[in-house]
Formats: sequence, C-alpha cells, structure tokens
Amino acid sequence: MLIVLVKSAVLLAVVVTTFAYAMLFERKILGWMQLRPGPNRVGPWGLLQPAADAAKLILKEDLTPKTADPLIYRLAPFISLLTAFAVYAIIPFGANGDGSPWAIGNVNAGILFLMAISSIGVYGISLGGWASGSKFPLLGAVRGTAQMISYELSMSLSFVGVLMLAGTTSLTGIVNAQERVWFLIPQALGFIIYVITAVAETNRTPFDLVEAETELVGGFHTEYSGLRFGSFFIAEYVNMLTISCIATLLFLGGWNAPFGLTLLPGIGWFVLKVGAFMFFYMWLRATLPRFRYDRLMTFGWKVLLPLATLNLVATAAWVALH
Amino acid sequence: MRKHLFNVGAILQGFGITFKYMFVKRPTIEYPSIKKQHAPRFHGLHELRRYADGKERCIGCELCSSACPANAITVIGAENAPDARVSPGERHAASYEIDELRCIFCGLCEEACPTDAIVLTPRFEMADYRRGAFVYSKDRLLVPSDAGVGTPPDERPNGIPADLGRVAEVKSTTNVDRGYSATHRGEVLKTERKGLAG
Amino acid sequence: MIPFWIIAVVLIVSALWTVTARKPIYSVVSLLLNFAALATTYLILHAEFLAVMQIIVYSGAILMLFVFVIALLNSGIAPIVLGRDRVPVAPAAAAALAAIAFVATAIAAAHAPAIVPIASHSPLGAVGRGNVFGSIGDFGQALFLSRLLPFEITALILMVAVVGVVLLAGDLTPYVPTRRRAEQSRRALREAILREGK
Amino acid sequence: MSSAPATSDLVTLTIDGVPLQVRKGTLLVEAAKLVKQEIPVYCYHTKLGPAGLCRVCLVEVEGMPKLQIGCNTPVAEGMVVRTRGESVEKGRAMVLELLLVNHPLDCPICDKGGECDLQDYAMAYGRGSSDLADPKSSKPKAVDLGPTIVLDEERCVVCQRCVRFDDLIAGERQLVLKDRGHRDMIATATGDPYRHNFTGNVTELCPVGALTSKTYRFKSRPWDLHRTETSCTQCSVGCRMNVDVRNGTVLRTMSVEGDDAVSDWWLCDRGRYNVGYIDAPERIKQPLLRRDGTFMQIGWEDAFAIWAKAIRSALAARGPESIAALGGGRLTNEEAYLLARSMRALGVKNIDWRTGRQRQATPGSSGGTLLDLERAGAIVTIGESPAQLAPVMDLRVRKAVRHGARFIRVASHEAAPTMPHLDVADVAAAAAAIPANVTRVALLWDGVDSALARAAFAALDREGRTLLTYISGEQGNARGAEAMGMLPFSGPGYHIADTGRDFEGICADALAGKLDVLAIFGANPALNAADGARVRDALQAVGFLVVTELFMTETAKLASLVLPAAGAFEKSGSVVNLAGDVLPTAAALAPPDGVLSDFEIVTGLARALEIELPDTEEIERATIAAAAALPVGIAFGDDRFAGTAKESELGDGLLLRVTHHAFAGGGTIANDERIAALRPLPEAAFARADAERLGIRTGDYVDLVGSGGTLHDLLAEVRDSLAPGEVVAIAGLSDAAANALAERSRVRVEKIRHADALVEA
Repeated sequence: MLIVLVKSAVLLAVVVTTFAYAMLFERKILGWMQLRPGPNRVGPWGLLQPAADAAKLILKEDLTPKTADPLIYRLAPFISLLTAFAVYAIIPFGANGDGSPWAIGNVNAGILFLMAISSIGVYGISLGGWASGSKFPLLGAVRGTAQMISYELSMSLSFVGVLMLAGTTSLTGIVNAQERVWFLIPQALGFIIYVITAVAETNRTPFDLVEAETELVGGFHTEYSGLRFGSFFIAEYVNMLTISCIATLLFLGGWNAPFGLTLLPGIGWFVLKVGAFMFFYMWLRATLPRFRYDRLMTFGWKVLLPLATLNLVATAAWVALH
Repeated sequence: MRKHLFNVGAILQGFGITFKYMFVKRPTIEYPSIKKQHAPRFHGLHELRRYADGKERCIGCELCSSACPANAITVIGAENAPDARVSPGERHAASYEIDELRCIFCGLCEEACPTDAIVLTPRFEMADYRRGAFVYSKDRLLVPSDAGVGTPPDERPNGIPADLGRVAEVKSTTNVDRGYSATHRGEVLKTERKGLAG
Repeated sequence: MIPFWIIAVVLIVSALWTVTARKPIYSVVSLLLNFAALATTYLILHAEFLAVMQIIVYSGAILMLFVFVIALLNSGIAPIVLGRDRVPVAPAAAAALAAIAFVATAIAAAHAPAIVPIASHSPLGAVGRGNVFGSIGDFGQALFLSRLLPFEITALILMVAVVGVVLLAGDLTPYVPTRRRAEQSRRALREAILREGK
Repeated sequence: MSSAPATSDLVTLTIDGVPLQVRKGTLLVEAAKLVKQEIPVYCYHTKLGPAGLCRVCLVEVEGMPKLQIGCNTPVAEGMVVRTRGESVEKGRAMVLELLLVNHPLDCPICDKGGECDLQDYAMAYGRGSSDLADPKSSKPKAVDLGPTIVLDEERCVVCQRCVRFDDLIAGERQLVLKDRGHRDMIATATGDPYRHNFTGNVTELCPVGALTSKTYRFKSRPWDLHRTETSCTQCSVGCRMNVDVRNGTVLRTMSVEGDDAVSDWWLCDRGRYNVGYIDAPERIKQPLLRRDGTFMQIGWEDAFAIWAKAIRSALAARGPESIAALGGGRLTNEEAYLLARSMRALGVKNIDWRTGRQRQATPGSSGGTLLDLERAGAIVTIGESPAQLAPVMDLRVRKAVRHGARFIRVASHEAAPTMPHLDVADVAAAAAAIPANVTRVALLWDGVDSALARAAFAALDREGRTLLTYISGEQGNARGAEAMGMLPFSGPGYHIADTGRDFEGICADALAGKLDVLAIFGANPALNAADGARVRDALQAVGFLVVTELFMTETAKLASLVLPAAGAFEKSGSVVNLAGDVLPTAAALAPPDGVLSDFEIVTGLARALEIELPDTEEIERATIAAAAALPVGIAFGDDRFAGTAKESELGDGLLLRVTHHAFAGGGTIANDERIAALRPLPEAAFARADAERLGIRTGDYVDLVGSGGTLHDLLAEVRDSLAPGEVVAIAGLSDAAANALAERSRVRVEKIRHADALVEA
C-alpha cells in the first residue's frame, strides 16, 4: 500500500512538472514558428515561466458568477483534473526484466480502464460550461460534449484494431506484442484515425471549438478564474500527455527501441517518443486553423467513423485469415 | 475525393512552412531592455504647455475634444477669476481629461488647438495596474511649473527623448531582407491576383 | 467487507439524492456517483469487464446525453418544486415496501454462501484472458454465439422503441423540406385572407 | 389663418425662378422661406419684425438699381427676386466684412461658438479675409448687466434684437442703445441692473455671443450638450422647452422655435434658470425614516414595507377614513392617475391636490386657448394677475394690450405692471370699464376666491360676447391632477365619485387626531398653504406622515418617512396646462442612484400592499382619456372648491394679503445656488395712508406680528395701488413665509427701523 502511495506521489510530481514544461515549450515552439522568441523574461530562456504562471494562477481572484450553480461550478474542474490524473494509475513507462511493468497498477484491462476514465472526463467540460450560467460557456460545453462523444467512437474503434492484433487488453501485453513490428505499420490507418480523434478528444487546435476564443470568448471556462481555471488548464495538458503516452504504447512500440538501437534504456525511448508526439501536437497548433463546427461533425461521422469501421473489418479479416 | 487528397498535400505543405520558420532568425527587439527608435514625430503621451510667464496655454475651448475621432478628451471650461488667472483671457479649462486607453494618438487635437496648448510627446510607456489611472487629468498632463513650458514636436532634436534608454540598432523591421519582410504577404497577394487575372 | 459497506452507503445515498434533488443537474451528478459506486461493486465482485462497460456505456454515453439535454433545454436553472398537496403517497408507500424488501434480500444474500466462482486472484482480474468467467472472450462468446438470437431480438425491440419514441415525439405529418413547408403555409395564409375578405 | 385668403389679397412673385403666391404685405425674407431659400438675417426676427439695421439680408430685385434688404422689403406683384447670384454674394460678403471690422475672433472661448449666426454666415457668405489693416477696437469684455446676463461689448453687432425684445415683447423698456457710432453699446436706461421675468430670452435672441447667461457662461460648448425637448412644469403654462444636459447636469434650457401655441417661443426666467437644483448637494438620495426625532437612512424595500404596514394597521384599526393622500400638482398625469387609482383601490377617498392657496384649476367649459387670449379685446384679472404666477401667460396679456386690448385689474394688491392698465375696486366697475364693442373678453383668475370668481363671471358674461376664463395657478400640473382624479369628489376624467375630505377637512381630521396615515406627493403645504401655522400643527398630529420630495422642505421635516423623488427633468409623462393642452414631458437625464420617480414610488407601495395596478398601456389610455375629458359637473367657481378664502376676525390691525413671486419658494428654488441672486428679499407693501399713519417709508425694515407668529425684518414698500388697511407680503419664502401668519388674518406692525437710522448705526 505504502509503495503504491510513494509511486503515485512520484508520478504525480513528474506529470505536473512535465505539464508545466510542456506548456512552456509549447509557447516556445509556437513562438519560434511565428518568428518570436516566446517567453524569455522569467529566468534563463524563460525557464521559470511555469513557476511564475503557477504563482499568478494561485493568486488570482476566484470568481463565481451570480448566475452560476455554485456546487456544480466548483465540482467541474475537479472532475476534469481527477480523470486526467487517474489514467496514470495504469500507464506503464517501461518493463522490468521479468516482464512486469513500471506502473502503479498492472491492470489486464488497461485499455478498457483508460477508455472508461476518459469517457468521464467530458463531464468536467459539460458540467463546468453548464454551471457557469452564462451563454458562451454553455455553447462551448454543448459543442464540446457533442464533439467528444462523436470522436470517442472512432477512437475506440481505432483501439480495437490494435487489440485484435495484440490479442490482449493489457497495455504491457500490447507493448510486448510490438517487439518486432510497431503497430504503426500494420495499423497505419488506425494510427491516423487515432491521431485525429485524439486531438479532438483533448480539444486542441484544430479541434478547439470548445474554447474557440474568436467566437466563444473562452468557451466552457470563460467564467473560471484562478486555480479553478488552472485545473482545467492542467487537465488539458495532462490529457495531451496521456494521449501521447497511449500513442506511444499502442502504435509506436512503447519502450521498445526502434531497429534494435538499444543505445538508450527503454524508458529513454519511451520519453523520446512521447516527446516527439507532444511536439507534433504543438506543431499542429501552429499550422492548422480551427474547423468549422458543421465540418467537424461531418468529418467525424461521415469520414472518420466509416474509415475506422473499415479498418476494423480489414484487421479482423486479416486476423481471422492468419 | 481527389480534392480532399490535394488538401492533404496542402496540409503537409503547411507543416513544412511552420517547421521551416522555426529556424529563421527572429526580428524581435527585446523591448524593455532595448528600445526601438521612434520616427522623429512619433505621437505619444500628451502634454499641456504653458506660456513663458507660467500661465496655462489651454483656454478650455474644447476644440481638441471635438476634433478627437476617439472621443477621448473631455474638457470643462470655466471663467477665470480676475485676481487669480489660470490662463490669459476670460476662459480656462477647469478640468481637462484624456482617456489614454481611448486615444488613438492621431494628433488631431494638436492640429485643432488654437493656442498650441496640447502637444504629443514621444513618451509611450503608460502601463498601470488600474484602468482609472489611464484617464490623465490636468495635473498629470500639464508641464510642471518648474519644468519649462513644454516643447512642440517640431522643436525636438531627433525625436528621441534622452531618458528612453538604450535604443535598438534596427531601424525598422520592414526592410529586413529575409523572406519574411512585411512585403512578403503583399508579394503573395500580388502573385495570387496575377494568377486570377491569368 | 468494509469497502462493500462504504460503497453500499454511497450507492443508497446517491440514489436517494438522484430522486430527491431539486435541480435535474444534481440528479445527473448523483447518478454519476451512483454509477461509479456500482462499478466499484462490480470490481469487488471481480466482474471487471462489466464494471468498465458500466462506466463507458452508462456514465460515458447515456448519462452524458442527459447533461446534453439539460444544457440544451436550460431546464436545470429553475429548481423543481413539489407543491404541498403533491406528495406522491402511493409511490412513496411502494418505495418503502421495496426498500424493506431490498434490505431483507441484502441481509439474506449476505448470509448465503458465495455462488459466484472467482475467476482470478490477481488484483484486477483477468479480463483480457479468454474462457474465464467475466472476461471479454467469455462475453463475446455469449453475445455472438450462444445468446445471439436473444441479443438480436433485444436490439430489434430497442429499435422499435426508438422508432416509437420518434413517432410519439415528432409530428406525424409526412416530412416536407423546410422551404417548401414555408411556401405551403404562406399559401394557406393567403387563401385564408382571401376567404376572410369575401 | 382660418379661412383661405381672398384672391385679391394675394401677390404673385418669383423667387430664384420659382413662382409663388403670398399674402400682400409679406416680407421677402418670410416669402423666401416658402420656397426653401434662406436669407441670412441678424436684426430681423420673426417675432420681432424687421429693423433694417444689419443689412446682411441683401437680395437682388429685378428693376431696382441697388440690392434691397430682404427683411424690410414687402412683396409686390410681379416682383422677380434673386437670393443668390454674384452681386448678392458680393454684397453680403461686404456687409460681413464690415460686421467683422470690430468683432473679435475669439470664437474658441465664446459661448455662442458652434451655434453662432455670425460664425455660420461668415463661413457661408464671408470672404475669409479682411482688408482692414488697423487693430480692432477694444471694449469691455464682461459687463455685468444684471443678475442673469453678462454683456461682451466687443462682440455686439448692434442688431438691437435685445432692445426690441425688451420694448416690444416684454414691454419693460429697460435695455437701450447708448451712445452713437462705434461707441454704440447696450445698457439699461437707468443704469440699474437688468432685471425682470424674461431677461434670459435676450441671450437666445442675440445672434452673436454678446449677451450670455451667467449660469451657462463657459460651462460647455453647444456640441457637448444632449438636447431633450420637454415641457416646463414650473407653472401651469407648460412652455415647450429644450433641456440641454451634459454629464448629468442640466446646463441650460432653451425655448422651442416655432412653439406659437403654448410659449410663443419665449421662456420666463424661472423656467429657464431654475434648473440647478437637479444636482444640488442637498438632494435627498435615500429614504429617510424618523426614529427618536432624527432621520436615519433606510432601503427602499424597508421603506415600502413600513409604509404598507402603517396603512394596513390604519385600515384594520379605523378603516380608510383614517388615511389620506395629498399632492399631484407637481406630478405627471400618469403619476397622479396611478396615485388616485391606488388610493381609491384601498377605499381611501380623502384625496386632494389643493395643498396651497389655489382651489380650482379647471375653468369648466368656458376655458380658451392661449392664442385666444392674445386676441381678446379686454382682459379682466381678479385675485392675483399671472405676472408672477404664470409669467409667459403675462407675455400674452402684454401682446393683447399692445394690440389694443384693455387690461383691467380688480382690487389688485400687486405692484403696477409696465403696460397700460386700469385698476378698479370691484367686478361691477370692471364690467363697466369694458368698451361696448368688445366681443371677446378674457377673465384671469388665480383660483383662490370662488365666490369672487363666480361674481366676476356673472358680471362679465353678456349676450353677444365671448367670455373666456383662465385659471393661472401656482402648481404646474394642477389641471392634470384635477382631471386624473386627485379630488375628494371626482375620479379620473371628472367622474363624480363618493365625497371624501378635502385638504381643509384632512387638516381638521389630523388636528382631531383622527388621521393615521397621510401621504404627501410632491407638495409643500407647510410653506404654501394659506394658513401655515395650522397646517404645520395638523401635519405634526398625523400618525404616520409620508412625504416624497427632492429636498428636506418644511413639510418633509415634519414627516415620519421621507422618500427621495425624481425631479421634473428626470421623468417622462404628460401634463395638462392651464389652457387644457396635454403636453408631453420627456426625461432629459436619469435620476441619481437611489432616487425613484413618484410613479415608481406608487408602484412600489402598491406592490407592498398587493394592490393590482393597471399596466402601462392601460395607464396611457386612461390618462389620455381623462386629460381630454371635458369637466362636466364641475363649474367655474364651484362651491365644492370653496374653502380657505375666509377672513379671520382676530384683532384689528392690518389685513394680511399674500402675493407670489416667481422666485419665491421652497424646495427647488431654495436649493438652486445658481439663482441665488434672483430670489426676492422678504418685503411688506403698505398703502400710502397706512404708511403715513404708522410712519413707514419705503426702505424701512418692519416686523409683522400675527396670531401664527412673527415675520422679522421685512423690507417695507409704500404702494399707491393698495387699498388702505391692507398689507402685502410675499408667499413661499423659506426664511420668511407669509403664510405662517395665515393669509387674510389681521396683523400688527412692530419694530419699525428707518433706513437712514440703519445706515448711521
């Protein structure tokens, strides 16, 4: 029990630090891609910027609008934060020699657990937007809910292809199944679908209709300030990290070294792959503009879902034939 | 379907552009430590001047406020007390307020002023923590009585106030020849138009 | 046993809150809590797949739609107030009876010997493995082989229910595109005016 | 005007190529307006007529060798006129150059800058440069003409509009043109301060910035002002006026051009200048509740709750007889209607608007329009003349007199007007003084003495003669209040209702301890009622007195609950003037935070009492219907109105009579610092015989002692027109209210201090 607690604490610290610097590097990368230096005033190369941001968020006034439903309004950020962190209970970052994973909990049904938790994550957005008692957050929440439900379907289907190839729902098992060939190769279509739906699930550009600043002020978190806003903020970045980890685990071979290049320990490769995926996220944000809402829905239901089903059928046929 | 495939190509091209720009030299001037050189007649914070005898030039005629396209100036006139004149003549400004948040620094107030009372200085650093602090009233706009009479813009040496700090060597960002000059977009537009015409 | 009792209390309290909450959104939140607690009891019973499905299907999809509807209808703003004379007597009595029956059953069940074969002794079960009670394989076998017909019939019944709901809720006139419908009503209005005129 | 003129009266001419027919004798400048051609004018004014002084209105008339002035050239048959063209423009440019020879170019500081005719015409027709090499002549810049006006002699272009106004319209003849040549200047003939009831109009007439108002001087520029057209509610004439607001302050009011029917384009000084009370620091801005002798601030909800509780317990204890409501003369029709209706909904019948000396506001069916008044052949005034009560109506009287009407005052105790008039002792003499050929007679009454009014009506009403009656009261919307049912015996639209107690009866009830709740809306009976001392006692005896007011007036100081109300410029609605015209009033600015209009106050009370009130649409419909209703069942000098004008038999001494002064009053006048110089000194006028008997000379200071108290330090004046045995004091002065002694009671004169003795001391 104690060891689980210690593990959790360490992991929590790592995730939060990663979040802080992910945010800093996102701003840096966006800056570079937009011909700016990015944050560079706080500390050398702006490295203390996350600390400054954290201090600012903590010190900001905590506002609750008059029209808000106070209970739900306060509950929503915690749901977001809780579900974002809960996933890390089962994510393995590497494996011991005996095959047991470096994770808090070794769960056989890891991938299902993950889907279950992420499906609850929507509540943070929809309840928070509704409980703000104001128009823009409500619109953001309704959009967000619809978007996440629509894209969750395709994402789940893209998982199933991998599950069928691996023959297990254990994340460790899936990584072990990729020792020779990453699922990126046989599941190329699944990977593309996953990447698109993952971006939509985390509400990041070009799928950030939930908080579309140009139309909805701040979307579902318009009325939030201080640490409550911070909770949503942290949840978004932690979800990004989660999505990157899952991409690594399911499609990029996890901690397996590519082409037998065992220069780095497994965890090193894992971090590199996750980092590369995170960079891709930021690159995406710097490159693509936001979707129009009806196009988003059309794309989700009329393109992604059939493609995912096709992928599933093809994979099933392939598995059945072999 | 073919159209969509082309779009994928365009998206990939976009990724290429953003990636390429990561390694382009940035023209950013690190502002608080290095400052950009002003144009000689830069329009900054306002100043109300005085006559050599210390009397205010402003007569409260509100021509600046009626010339102001942003409605940023509010003047309320009053009659001069004969024994304690504020300005020469019968009328003076009892209250003179400029909302610097509304001001667009066009300088039309300067043009409108019949007594050359209001001038725009090159000062532009007006940050504050409270919104209300940006409504500059007469006590902050008027040249202090011990600091001379104020200078109209065309009498300034090079347009660079001495107390502005280290000035950047870059004169302007528009003529840096790196492919990202301000005219870059214009070139693109021109090409596109040509394409349309052809 | 202690986790079970804690979960049981949570289950009952959240269920009561669900039906007594004045605002629909509170009902949703308490139902969410209820589902989570229910999933936990499934986990305690080593029905991991069922637990996960409970969360994904009920919490993640169905309940989400409730929130969606509440948000769209905006009906959650005003609390629902029952009048003094609207205490539901018969349902209340029935609920009390049901509660007594439930408690009796629970006590009886607690004293009965375990009839559920425990599939695995690892902390979170062996859902991934086949041919084990409660695993995905087991579910799949049951669903698509041995119980295929009941499953499909259920699906058909659900479909019939959906169609029925649509028919009950929607208007029964044949579908007409909006623009043409507008034209029709305009024509009807014009005719009515002409009739009235004569 | 009423019938189409005969063809022989019409002249055909051509202006700028447009042929038109106009009445014979029309001036070119007016004819040009018909074809939408503007001829610039300075000295000419539609109401003042031509003077031919400034020469800027030059037009070209075919066949005439030189340019003609448009303002003084009547039309002629076959005339061909050009208002534009090279020669006209050259001529006008020349005139403008000459006008600007000595006119200073200080437009940036000039109050007229932005609405100045000279500025506009110089831009439109001027050359933009001058051949004059010599410096402009220098003259005094700020000459103090009087308590209201400042003259800038440099700017004056000697158009004499102000002089002609003073002569032709106001009839006061105070302003003259002094000196000749370039030393020409405007001044008062006697050198005394320029002071009468209409001085402000000259600032509007002045085409340049020479005459400016002291209250508006250098405060603003015309383009800053937010203008609202509304009706003045200071007196019962209801002049249309423009209210100019800047930053939540009424900076000035202007007459409405073309308003011939009500104000005739003019405003009196009270209506024009008494606007500074709006942002006076003394205004009440929160409900005040008296507790242990001091007022404490409470919230509105509490105020309504306390008030409603008092009403409920009064209803429960002694029924609606123990509740009364007063006021209405200063409310809009909508407010008065709502008040009367909500009171009657409670069963309260003790409703009255007559809190001052005036008893009646509706002249029955014999009322006329203000335009009828100026066409009357004889004007008889009983009681007080409108000179101070309704000054703009006085201008109509002067206009009629100028056109030849005979002005007859019956038993007047006022100072002599500056126009031909005839003072007679009684109504019979007045009737005898009217020439036989006069077919239209106007009877002006102050609404106080019903018996006298009835007698006058009977004496003047003859076969073959139109007798029009006007009641010039002291309260702005008295007639509206009457029509809306603020009377104990009639409801909205003069529907006769159950009779309750009138103001006298309410006071008597209060003194007898039978009145539990009294609400006074916008009235100050403690200062304005005829018998002030008794009314004060009565108000103090009321169980729970509620007063809605802007200031802590004499009445408000006696209240248990004082509610801050919005002023006349802060609410919209309608009023009825003395001629029966329904006039809209529009809110020019919002009331200060925490201040509600009387409408909202009545609504709030009704909500607290759970009375159903009609919706806005119904109120609108009902008030329009009531205001337009003819007062059937209410006659001129109706006995139901009679009440206060009874002589007291106390002692011997002199009979105290009360006169109004336009600038005497509590509340809005007492709390307006801008018009401090216009408020009258407390004075007492004596007949010559009495003065000689008592040894009083004009300028002495005297004390008057009556049953109700003493008036200290009144400035004595010996007045020849006064009947022996009478003394006249000014009503409504906060510091020396004549009503404290009770009107028409006997008073003693004490402590005579001679002016020369005071100088020695």
